[in-house]
Amino acid sequence: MSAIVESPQVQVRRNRMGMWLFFVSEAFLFGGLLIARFFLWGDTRPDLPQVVPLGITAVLLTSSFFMNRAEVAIANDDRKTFQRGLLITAFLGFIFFLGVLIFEWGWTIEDGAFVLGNHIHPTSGVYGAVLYGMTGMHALHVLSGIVIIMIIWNLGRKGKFSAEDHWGVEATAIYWHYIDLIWIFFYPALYLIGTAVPAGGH
Amino acid sequence: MRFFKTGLVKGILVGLLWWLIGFMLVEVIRVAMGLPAAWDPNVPAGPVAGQNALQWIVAGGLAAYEPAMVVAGIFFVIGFMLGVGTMSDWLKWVRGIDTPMHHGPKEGDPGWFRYFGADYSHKVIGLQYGVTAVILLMFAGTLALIFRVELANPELQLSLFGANPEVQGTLNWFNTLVSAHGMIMIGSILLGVGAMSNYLVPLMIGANDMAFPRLNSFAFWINVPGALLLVTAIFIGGWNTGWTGYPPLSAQAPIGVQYFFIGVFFIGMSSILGSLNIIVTTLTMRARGMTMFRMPIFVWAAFSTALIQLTATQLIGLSFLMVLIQRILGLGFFNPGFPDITVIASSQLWEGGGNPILFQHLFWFYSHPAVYVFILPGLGIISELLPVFSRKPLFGYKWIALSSMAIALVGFLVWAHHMFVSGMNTYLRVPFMLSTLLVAVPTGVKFFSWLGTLWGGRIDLKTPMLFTLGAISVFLIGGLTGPPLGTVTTDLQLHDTYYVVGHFHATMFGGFVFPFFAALYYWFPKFSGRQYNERLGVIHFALMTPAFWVMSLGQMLAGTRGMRRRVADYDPAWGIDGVQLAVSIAAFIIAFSVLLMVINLLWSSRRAPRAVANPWRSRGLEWQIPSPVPELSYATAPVVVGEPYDYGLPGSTYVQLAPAMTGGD
Amino acid sequence: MEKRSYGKHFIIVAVIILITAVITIVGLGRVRWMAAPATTQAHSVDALLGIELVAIGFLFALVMVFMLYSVVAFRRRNGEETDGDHFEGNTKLEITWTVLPLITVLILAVLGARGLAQATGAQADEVAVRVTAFSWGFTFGYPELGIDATPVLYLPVDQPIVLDMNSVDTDVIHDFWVPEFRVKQDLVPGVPTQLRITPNKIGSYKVLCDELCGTGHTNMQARVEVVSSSDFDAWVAEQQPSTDPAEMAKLGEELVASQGCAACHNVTGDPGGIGPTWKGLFGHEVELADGTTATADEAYIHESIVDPLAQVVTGYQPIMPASYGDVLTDQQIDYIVEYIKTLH
Amino acid sequence: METPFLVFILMPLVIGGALLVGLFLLARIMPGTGKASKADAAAVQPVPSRGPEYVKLRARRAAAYRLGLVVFGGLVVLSVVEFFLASVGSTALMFIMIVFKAALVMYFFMHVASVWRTEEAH
Repeated sequence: MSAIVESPQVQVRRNRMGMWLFFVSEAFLFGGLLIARFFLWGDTRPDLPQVVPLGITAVLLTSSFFMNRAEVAIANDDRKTFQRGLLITAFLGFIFFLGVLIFEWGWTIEDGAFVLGNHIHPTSGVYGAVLYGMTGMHALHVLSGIVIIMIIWNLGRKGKFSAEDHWGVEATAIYWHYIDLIWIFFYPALYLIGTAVPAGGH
Repeated sequence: MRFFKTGLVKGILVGLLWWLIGFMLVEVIRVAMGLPAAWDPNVPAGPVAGQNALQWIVAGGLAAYEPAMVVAGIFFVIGFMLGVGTMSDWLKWVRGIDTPMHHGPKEGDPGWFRYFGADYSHKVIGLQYGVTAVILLMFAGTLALIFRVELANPELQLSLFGANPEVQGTLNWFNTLVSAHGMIMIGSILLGVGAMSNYLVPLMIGANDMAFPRLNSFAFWINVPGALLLVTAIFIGGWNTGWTGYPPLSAQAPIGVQYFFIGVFFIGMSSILGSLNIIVTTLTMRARGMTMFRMPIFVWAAFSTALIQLTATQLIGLSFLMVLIQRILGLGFFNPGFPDITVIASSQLWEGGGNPILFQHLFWFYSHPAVYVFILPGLGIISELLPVFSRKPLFGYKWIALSSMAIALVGFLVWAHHMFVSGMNTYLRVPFMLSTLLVAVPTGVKFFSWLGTLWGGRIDLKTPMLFTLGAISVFLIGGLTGPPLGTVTTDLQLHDTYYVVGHFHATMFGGFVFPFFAALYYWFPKFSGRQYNERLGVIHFALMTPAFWVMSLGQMLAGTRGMRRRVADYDPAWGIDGVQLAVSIAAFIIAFSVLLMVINLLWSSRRAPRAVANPWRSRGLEWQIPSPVPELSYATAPVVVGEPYDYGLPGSTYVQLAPAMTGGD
Repeated sequence: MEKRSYGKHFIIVAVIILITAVITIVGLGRVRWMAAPATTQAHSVDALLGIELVAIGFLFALVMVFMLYSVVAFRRRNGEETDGDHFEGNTKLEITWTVLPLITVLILAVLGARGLAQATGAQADEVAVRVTAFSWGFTFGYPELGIDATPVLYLPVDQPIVLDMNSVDTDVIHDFWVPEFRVKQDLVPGVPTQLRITPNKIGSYKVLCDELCGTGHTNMQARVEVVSSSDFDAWVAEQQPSTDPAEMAKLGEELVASQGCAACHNVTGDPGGIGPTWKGLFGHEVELADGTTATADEAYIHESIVDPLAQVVTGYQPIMPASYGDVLTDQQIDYIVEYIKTLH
Repeated sequence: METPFLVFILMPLVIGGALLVGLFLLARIMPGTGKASKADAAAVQPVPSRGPEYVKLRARRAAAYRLGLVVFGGLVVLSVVEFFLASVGSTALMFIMIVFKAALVMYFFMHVASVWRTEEAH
């Protein structure tokens, strides 16, 4: 019936190690997707518009900056900046998410039905498969990140976390940066590396 | 009935509810989008004339429901995890409620109650893992017995589940049984590995629990819906792809393959989370004075295993996920010709180009190291038990410890030896042959060190020791039959034959099953407080070991003569009828002996005499505390002052259980 | 505790190991492991396996004898409570049994690489044969001889052959293995593969599919006939398109047997099959799943083979593989139609 | 238009939205958790709002925010350079850029060094 009490520092150290081991594990998941990209595309890539991906990349990078700002704020007892930073991060993350779904994947509404724009389709051979597979897997992580940030925001609103005790914030922050890190690898692999292959007949 | 209030039952009920929600969600969205729902009369959803429901399912009738079935399967797992209660602390934390760590059964619940629900004690979780592993082992073994009956004679005999033996239905069932036997056995082995790691590692390093007890509970319970989905897959059409699930075959297989994918995905998730826990525990929670090279050798094995599981497992999840979404969304990762499963028929952009060989690379990048996940803990058990029963130090402790790490690392570089004839780039064959053969070097170090440990000891042939020696002999067969498969030249003949089956079963029995049974007998007094029946244990060994030799060698002989893997029939002209019959009989003997063990342990846990605290006179940390282990394993922090295996050195001690020490870490 | 001397034990163990190793190696050598080889490539496979069996026999004897001897000689006597001798290891020994296996392994790798080169290397004056696999059977083509697709693989003896292999694009992975030929290779959709053989023994063999390919995997095989070169030339001459209806029907019947049509379509008129019966099919009206009817003439049967899902007969599942159009030539489909015509 | 749309758009939106709504509802409905309780508020350490302590705190905050801004600026510059370097067509060059950016994020944003630091230093 007795509880095992560890000092919070010890537990945070273990948590941090566990979190990073989780990142190492996830790296193999995303690494596998990158391998699939280079296996199937080689040194080519589909010829896609460049502006939208650059824009959403900028959004994600900015969100990462605000996440960092929020974490620094709570570590320095600045609750207002902390709460505001989390909200901005979640908002920018959501913009990124929608950007991938709507602009990048090219869904539009025409005559009351959802159709793909004049754009690459999920079923467009390996180009569609890898593009939608990689962005989709990343978007799934973004979505989970947004949910976690909102949870942390809600807890912060209730007065949780302080400069001494904010492991939850730190974990959320490094998870969000990790999502950014994945995109740092995915974005060039999908849009910059390789020779652009123009679309076939449509 | 209190049983119906357990987490397990609640999990299944809530899981089924969520299954229904997931199914309806997809159908409602389909209807809202103006698409025909699954029950629409225009969708060919029901059995046609002359078919019963099972025949309809076997013929792929459920395919119309596929997206709904997939989403429902995933929802089932989520619902199960919510219902079983293992996430309740996290959900409370999300709502801002403090959740102090609580150990021990809830007030007013009987002692057995906690074993059927979420409990955070690693000792409970270890036993949960172990019991689930044995149940799955017996289930998958039964499947093997069914198809061994078919294989005992040439020609097709069995008429399974109403399928007409005249037509292809029987063959589909046969393939499903073979696939299910393979994958459920693998799940069982993973759970068995989890049982040993979870129960033993904290005890052996002098910690009171794992680093993340809640995560530990989560990692166990997610296996249960995973295993349930795997079993369900057999009955919703099955899957005729083998446990490897190679596309394009798995992209065209019956719908059971989807539940197979989902089940494996979640069992893999359990591997990842569990191994993460083991690594952090091993690195940060050792008792004072226990340096890395003073850890019990099993902890080294569990640690190397966890490193493989943590990283490689993602790849099998990914590869199965890719086939899963290829099936329901038409993402053509593995389809070169792009058959007509596309949802958007008008798409003519960038057609085709998929490559089935990519799947094999991703798949084997996990599934080869997975073999070391299965055997390394077993080899650790062998190294752990030999000194105790020989009354001698472990010969070459550091070499054995580092050879585990070496096997783990080299294991990452050998995956393509499963693909020598797969059509991958031919120049890759030679480097992968070399790296494959290199695995023999650290494995050999282990063998010779075991012999050195035995030499000049006082060998006590108790049941655990018998199984340890049996494990060495069986693993020797498995190891020695490896090089003919590792060298490409001979692999051209032996690849995908029954020779591979024989080799694989020898490594699995020698590397996992025998050591696992040894561990069950050895630590039985520790977790039950009672002594098993020695005579039944010896009979179990005497039946199982010769039967296994016959089975494994018979399989190899059949394979070299021309018997292929995963076939229901063979050519009588090869002269392997007698061999096949012998293999089938041996399989039944093995099954009977395992049943004997289960009966022995079940009976002994209730009726057998109480065991003394340290019946094996072991120096291990876990034997210095009472049996069964109290709720708080180490009320006083143990201090390690010596080497773990100094048997025969007068006056040496391994560990001091100091009176009332404070601190830790 | 006094240190014991192990000299006597070591000598006894060494002698037993030698005896056991000889017995094991001789025993393993006497087992008839594989069917008699029938290609020149088989030689390198068999030779390497022979070497490996010797190594296996020796190592098996070494470890087993050492272990069993220890168990017998160093067993705990009744009532004995003492511990064994205290020695923790021996670095020189450990290094020895690390380095020796390493050298063995390197030698094995070199032998393996050489054997691989012999078993798969290109040969002079090769004849190309095209192998196409589908669910669930093989067809073989001889592009240099103008033979399109035949269900039986005829090979002239002592002639180097290169097999250009492929699985139908929309199909699954198959494998080409003749146990007597000793070499195998997967046939992958979209990824062409090659295999080289030089058959050197006249006889009849079987190609087996050795990669799980679904329901029909067990029965997926084809006949291989290795014949003398004069017999081969005679066979080639036979393979000219036939126009006599009786002969066409006979060829059609052979095709039906080799392509596994009979698994779903019976010719007895029994209504319980997976697909419609063929007895009395030709010339009659059939009721289709969409409610219309069609007359089973030549064009209808041709379409039903090439594109089976276009006109499904009511009461049957649309499960016939669509790959027959790729596997069968038009000529061969005509043979089958001619055969169905004879089934009144 | 059916299944991809379903899984790629509607499913994430529906599940994510349901999760968010559910969490907010839970936060509102659950007893004792709707607002910060007095006990919670009392437990929070008082933060200095004036005096020399406050000046020090302000200085520390400002330095930390500035570091974040500088790293962000570096990442922006690297991203722009990367975008334009793509036209060179060298995969190796792109990988160098990726590694630089990843190193910046991991070191400054994710504090990778703190994994092997044994003592907490705030």
